[in-house]
Amino acid sequence: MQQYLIAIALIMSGGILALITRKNRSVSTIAGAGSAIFGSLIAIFPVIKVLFYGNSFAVFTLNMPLGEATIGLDVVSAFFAVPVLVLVPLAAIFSGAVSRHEKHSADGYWFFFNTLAAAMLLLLVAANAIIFLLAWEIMSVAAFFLITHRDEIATARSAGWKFFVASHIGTAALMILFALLGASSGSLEFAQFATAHLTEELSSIAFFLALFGFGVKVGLLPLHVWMPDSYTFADAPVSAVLSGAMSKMGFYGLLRILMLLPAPAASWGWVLVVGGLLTGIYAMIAALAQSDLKKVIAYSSMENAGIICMAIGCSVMAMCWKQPVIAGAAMVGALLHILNHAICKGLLFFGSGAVYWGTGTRKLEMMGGLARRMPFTAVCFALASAAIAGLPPFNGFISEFIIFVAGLQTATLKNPQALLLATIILGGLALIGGLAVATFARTFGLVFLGAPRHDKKREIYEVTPLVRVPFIILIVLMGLITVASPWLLKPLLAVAGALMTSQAGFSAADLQGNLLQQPVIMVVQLSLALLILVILGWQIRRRLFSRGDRSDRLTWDCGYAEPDARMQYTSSSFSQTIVDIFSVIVRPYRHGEKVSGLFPRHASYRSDAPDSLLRYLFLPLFGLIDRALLPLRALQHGRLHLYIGYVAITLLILLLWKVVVI
Amino acid sequence: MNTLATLLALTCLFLLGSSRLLVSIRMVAFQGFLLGILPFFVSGSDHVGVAAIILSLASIGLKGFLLPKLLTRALFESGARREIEPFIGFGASMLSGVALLAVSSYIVNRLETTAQIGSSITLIAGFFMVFSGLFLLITRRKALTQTLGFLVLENGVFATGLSLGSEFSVFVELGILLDVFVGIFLMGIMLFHIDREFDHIDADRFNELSDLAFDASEDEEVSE
Amino acid sequence: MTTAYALIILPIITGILSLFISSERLRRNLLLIVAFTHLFISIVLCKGGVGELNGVWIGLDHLGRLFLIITSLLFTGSAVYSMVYLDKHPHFDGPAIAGLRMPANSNAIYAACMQFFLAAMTLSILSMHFGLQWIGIEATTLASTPLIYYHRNRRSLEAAWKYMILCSVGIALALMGVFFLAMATSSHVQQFTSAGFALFSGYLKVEWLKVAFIFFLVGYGSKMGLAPMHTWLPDAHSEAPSPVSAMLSGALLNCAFLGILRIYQVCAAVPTAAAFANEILIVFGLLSLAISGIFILHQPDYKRMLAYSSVEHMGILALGVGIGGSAVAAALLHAVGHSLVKASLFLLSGNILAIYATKKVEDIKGLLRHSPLNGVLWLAGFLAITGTPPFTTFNSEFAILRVAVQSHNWTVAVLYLLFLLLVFIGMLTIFMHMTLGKKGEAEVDSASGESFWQLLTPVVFLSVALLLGLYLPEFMRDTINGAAMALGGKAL
Amino acid sequence: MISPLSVAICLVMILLSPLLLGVINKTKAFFGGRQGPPLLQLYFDLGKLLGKTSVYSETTTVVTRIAPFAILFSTLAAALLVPVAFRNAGLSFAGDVILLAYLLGIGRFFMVLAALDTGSAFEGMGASREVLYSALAEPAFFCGLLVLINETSQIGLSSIYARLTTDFWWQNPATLLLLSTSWMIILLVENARIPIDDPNTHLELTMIHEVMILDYSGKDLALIEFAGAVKLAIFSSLLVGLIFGCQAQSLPLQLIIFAAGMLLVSIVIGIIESTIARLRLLHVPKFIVGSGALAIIALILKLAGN
Repeated sequence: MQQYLIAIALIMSGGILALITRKNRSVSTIAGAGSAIFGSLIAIFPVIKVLFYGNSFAVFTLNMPLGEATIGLDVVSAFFAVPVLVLVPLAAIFSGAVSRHEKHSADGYWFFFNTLAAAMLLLLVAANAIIFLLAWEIMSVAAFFLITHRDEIATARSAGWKFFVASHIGTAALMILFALLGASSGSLEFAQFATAHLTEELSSIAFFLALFGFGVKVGLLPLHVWMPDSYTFADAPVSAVLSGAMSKMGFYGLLRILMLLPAPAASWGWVLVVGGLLTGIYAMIAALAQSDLKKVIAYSSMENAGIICMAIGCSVMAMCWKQPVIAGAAMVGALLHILNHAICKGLLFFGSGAVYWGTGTRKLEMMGGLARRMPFTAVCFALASAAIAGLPPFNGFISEFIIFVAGLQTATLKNPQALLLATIILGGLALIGGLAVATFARTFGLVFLGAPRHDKKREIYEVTPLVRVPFIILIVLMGLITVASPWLLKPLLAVAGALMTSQAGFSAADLQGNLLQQPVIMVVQLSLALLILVILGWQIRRRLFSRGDRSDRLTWDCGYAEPDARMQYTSSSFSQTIVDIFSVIVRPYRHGEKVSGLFPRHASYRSDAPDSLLRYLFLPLFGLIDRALLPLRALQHGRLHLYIGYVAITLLILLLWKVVVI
Repeated sequence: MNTLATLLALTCLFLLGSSRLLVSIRMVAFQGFLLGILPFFVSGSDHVGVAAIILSLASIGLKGFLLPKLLTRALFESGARREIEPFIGFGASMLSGVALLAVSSYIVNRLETTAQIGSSITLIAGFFMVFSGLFLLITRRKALTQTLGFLVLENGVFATGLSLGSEFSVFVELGILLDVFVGIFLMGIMLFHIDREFDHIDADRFNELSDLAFDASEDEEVSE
Repeated sequence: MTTAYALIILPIITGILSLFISSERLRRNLLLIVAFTHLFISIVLCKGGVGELNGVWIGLDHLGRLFLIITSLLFTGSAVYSMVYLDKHPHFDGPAIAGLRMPANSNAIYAACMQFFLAAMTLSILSMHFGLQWIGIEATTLASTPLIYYHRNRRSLEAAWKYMILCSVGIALALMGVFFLAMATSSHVQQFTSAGFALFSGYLKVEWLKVAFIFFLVGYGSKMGLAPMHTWLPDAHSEAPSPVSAMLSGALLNCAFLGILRIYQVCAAVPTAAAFANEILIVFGLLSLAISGIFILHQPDYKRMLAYSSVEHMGILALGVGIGGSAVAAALLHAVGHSLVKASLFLLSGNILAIYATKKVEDIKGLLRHSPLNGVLWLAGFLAITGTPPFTTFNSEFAILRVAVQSHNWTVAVLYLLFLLLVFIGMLTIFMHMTLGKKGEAEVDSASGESFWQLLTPVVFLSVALLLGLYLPEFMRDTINGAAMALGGKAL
Repeated sequence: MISPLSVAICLVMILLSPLLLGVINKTKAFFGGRQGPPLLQLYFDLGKLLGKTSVYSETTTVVTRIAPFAILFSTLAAALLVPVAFRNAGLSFAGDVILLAYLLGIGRFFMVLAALDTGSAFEGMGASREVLYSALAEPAFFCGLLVLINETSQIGLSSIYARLTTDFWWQNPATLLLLSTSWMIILLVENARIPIDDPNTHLELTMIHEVMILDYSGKDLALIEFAGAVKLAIFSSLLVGLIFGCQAQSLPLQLIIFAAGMLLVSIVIGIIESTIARLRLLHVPKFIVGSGALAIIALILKLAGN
């Protein structure tokens, strides 16, 4: 625990140092990145200790203005600390390495980066509402400044605006939530919350407040509108941290509150599952319609949030039905998926950063054929895509597999609701998974494969060796998680147990059903065998049976003599067929004139899909409020005697209302 | 005693009705004078002390002579027209004045049920002065008339205080008096400035400062 | 006791002196000296135990301590700021008015009135007697009007006039309140002080007390800037010199608030009256929050925006007191936080005005690039004023919310948060527009806003607000709790 | 767990899978009144292709080289998970069906990537259609599966099939009908048969599966073709296991019935292909969703049953 706090202090002080020395780029970079890396390394140890060798409730007490406040590190906190401690140092390395080649000033960048990291670490150990809110808000503020770091771009500013407003709305809900819990338990300590005897509806109110407040960070369906832009306009490493770590803090909060509330109601589970389903589908359709690389990845993190939400919901339902095994399995799936998502998102955002750095654009239409120019990035991106799309043999599949198994297990219950739940989960996951495959096949294919679309004059850079380090580390982690997943189940089950024992009164023993162990082992073995076979086959083919093969021919284009890069399928056209079907959800702007006449002069097609909910729900809503409030400004008309009139009238009304009873 | 109160009430009615600034100023001066001598008549002469005498003299001196003189000067210095331009015509003003009088007497009757009051007539007069002061402030255009209105309001408050028989020590009374005096004095000075800056003393044309002017360009932030 | 009187007399004397001092430097240093002596004396006074100083006229209870320290601190802050401020502005010769000639140039008047202002505020804080307090508060109006008219132009004149008339009317009504309060007394009450009343709360005539409270609220409320009596506030704050705006919004409003608190203290002692007062306070609090939210949205002038935010925070104070319980203590804490933050924001706005020479939000872009220090402080101030942790304002706002939820008036809690949100959105839009982004086309004079004296106060105040958010010193906690107890509230 | 015997049977099935296509073509020829290609035609084709060298487009990358192996091996692995001849699959464990689906998913992923790798407009077109249809088909498949899971309260494919007895089907034939239809449609979709796609046409614009492999030649093409045959066999055996739920204990009998079932399925496919016209691409999604609807109806029946 001390180590953990020391780490936080180190990171924070490094940030401040970086701020002081901001004039000298290299020094401030070393201060910021270095402290972030070392701090994370220090913090890893207590976290590992707690995760693998059971709870160590080292509780510290601070004297805050609103009374004593405690902080402590338990299994759940430790688990959620992992993505932070993985992504923060790697992102630090990445942006440290990249920033050396940049002209843009780094004013405050490292300060806010380290503040973000420190705030997240503090948030995780907060065992008191005030400290929690404090860390939560600091986290949001730091994120805001990181998003608007490129503030000379108007869209980046508006992205920051959206983020800050959204997160503030969420925080408002959280404040009510904690006020409610504090009121009913008479203390702001989490430990006391558990003892608060909430009535049915009060606990439901509390849960939905939590869902709303944390849903904003997580990016659940109506509350996600800030997400795409923010992740797009933040620097790539920042986006990685935001999406992989910060938005997971939302899940942390949700689970933490779930832990503290009395036994959950079925309605909660339904809301979570259905909400997750809608989020996932919406996100994937939207992602398919995007023409901006980072937007695609942003939407994909929304999709994964949906999947995780579904899993948690499934677990909640199982708790209601007293099915510890299923509940445990679903929760383990959710937790593992959180971990995997963090890693894959790290890779993908780093990859997008590398691409942006190399090509100077984020537009899918301007890319293509990059695999030849930046093979390293291509390989990393391919692996990450396969993993995030949940394809075996990668880690993403393991977690989705576990969730699926939980869903299948639910279907075996002789209970109509259970069958319905299973249908939603399996059908939903399958659909989302299928769309995810589509999305990432499209993304990878159009960015790295085919013929280059960018202008030939531009030089394309592959990333420098130092920048490769985070990629490699993440890929190693991917492999580790895949191979070690059977052994990871135990600590994960421990975390799940910690989350659920307080609830439905499950003992940790109930969760240790060997529902998962054997299948996971099988899956891992089979998929690894497959991997090896494929590589083997390919190599053999290449070494022994490739005589006479030739690769100097043009692509077959119906005998058309002069194929050209401009003839290949574009991202818009690739997704058009799919998007058209779901045009209810996404309404892309379509620009361009139709091809007409026998000898058409010029024709073009471009589609661009802004977030529908933003366009059709929030902007109109805000506009409405705006217009409603505008006329009231006439109150301040500047005429003194009427002002005096206000005073007199107020006096009169008060007298009539309160004193004179005519 | 009651005659005094009635006189006060009448002055207010007159103020509401009068169309000439100069006359109004005189009237306010007269009011101040009346107010100055009022204490001696309130509930007998049991507290005619040196202090009280000083107090009333001061109040007469200030409200009856000094302030009116100042205001008159202000009036002459500023080339402003001598008429009052009301938002509500004089006739209407007087009618509403009568209504206010009725209201105040009604209120006083209600109050008498709850507490014993020094002299109800004076209290009625006091309330009426307060109301008519507010009325003047609200319905008159010129900055000068607003000053007058404020003065009337203050007088009303005084009368009320007296008639409620709630007297503090002389120092407090003096302090209050001083405040009022300085207040009116400052207003007077500002009247000159207003005259110089705006070459009119129409308070209702003072609306440079307002939130009416506004452009919605900022909500582009949202729509981006 | 004498020290207490000295606290009031000293500024008056020095003020009169500085009217006749001709040397700018001397006058300015005198101002500074007075400020620090005043601060010193008040700290000394507050160190003394409670009850040492409770006369019929002058006294110093927990409430008094709190507000005295704030006021003195703020005065010192703006005095420090004034050092350069007066430099930057031309001195007008006192114009001849009606034969009597202004004795000195406008800077002399400025210095003098600042000190009279201080004296008046000190009086209104120290006075236990309601009448005396009334005198003090009226005096603050008189002393501050010339300060608002410092710039000697139409707009400032208009602002001053409106301020003068509106506040005088309001305060006249408050005087009515004082008289009615006298009616509420019974033969038992010896002292015309809130403590004296509270002592014999059983014998008070509740009807009269209620009437008195209404008149106090409307009267002092118009000075405190509770909607809908707040209308003078944006004009005065936007036209006055920045240090004066800081004083007005950080200290003066508190004094008016104190005026209401005194009568509330009496009401709190009488159960029925207490419920009645709470209801009214909650209504006015919410109303002020709503109004300020409406006007902060799209506010084209950043000083007006700050003024409306003051209205908002006065609303929060009223709300907190109205909700009762530990929210009262929270409200008092909030008063402290608001004074510090708002003062620094107004001073910073002065710097920005000096840099850009405009009050239009439209014309200000890229402050962070033009003047990083001011930009950072400006943003920090924004975070603080919108109640973002770790600033102290967050604690108080959350504590108020908590009590609101605890006492199950959900509507209040929800409306409270909604209006805060509205304000936040409005302010965020404005602050982002001003600080972020590329440099605008307009050529600016960054240097004129970055001198040591101009930045000292905001830096100190904001960091104090930050520290208070993380740690509340014992003596302060005691003072606040004591004051809250006196107002029938609970400890924080 | 692993059962060697089933693995052996599975291997046999894999080796024989090209026959199915032969049967289909024979049937079509029969309906067309033609003599048609020999049953073993695909074996000849594969042999010929394996002898040839490959030609790659110059835009292609290593993806194109790996894809055939990824496609083939993932399909073979999938085949291992399918219950054959009414016995446990070669490999069976709880939730193996998920792995089955996703293994096929890998194949698809690489196919699509390979298609995009060539940078050809046509192949891109095919790829986009492929991903869409499979994304729609998978949920339908799982919905059908849920009925069986809920019926047998098992989550392993083999253990589910082990409990699918004929008398169960006698009890509720409606479910059987719905499910088999639904899975038949999925089979057609996944194997790019008429009415979704026409394996014989060579008009690139209308193709899905064929167009994606336009640029493959020689050995690579052979691998992909073979993988296609195996995939067909996988789905057919799923269908057979579903319909002919028999509990004959003797291995020979099981084998015979299984073989007959497979034969029947391919004949049915042949009949469908020769009687139904190819759908317009716009209508295909409805068609697939329809199959999902059938499965859902079966589910609702099940719910009513509980």
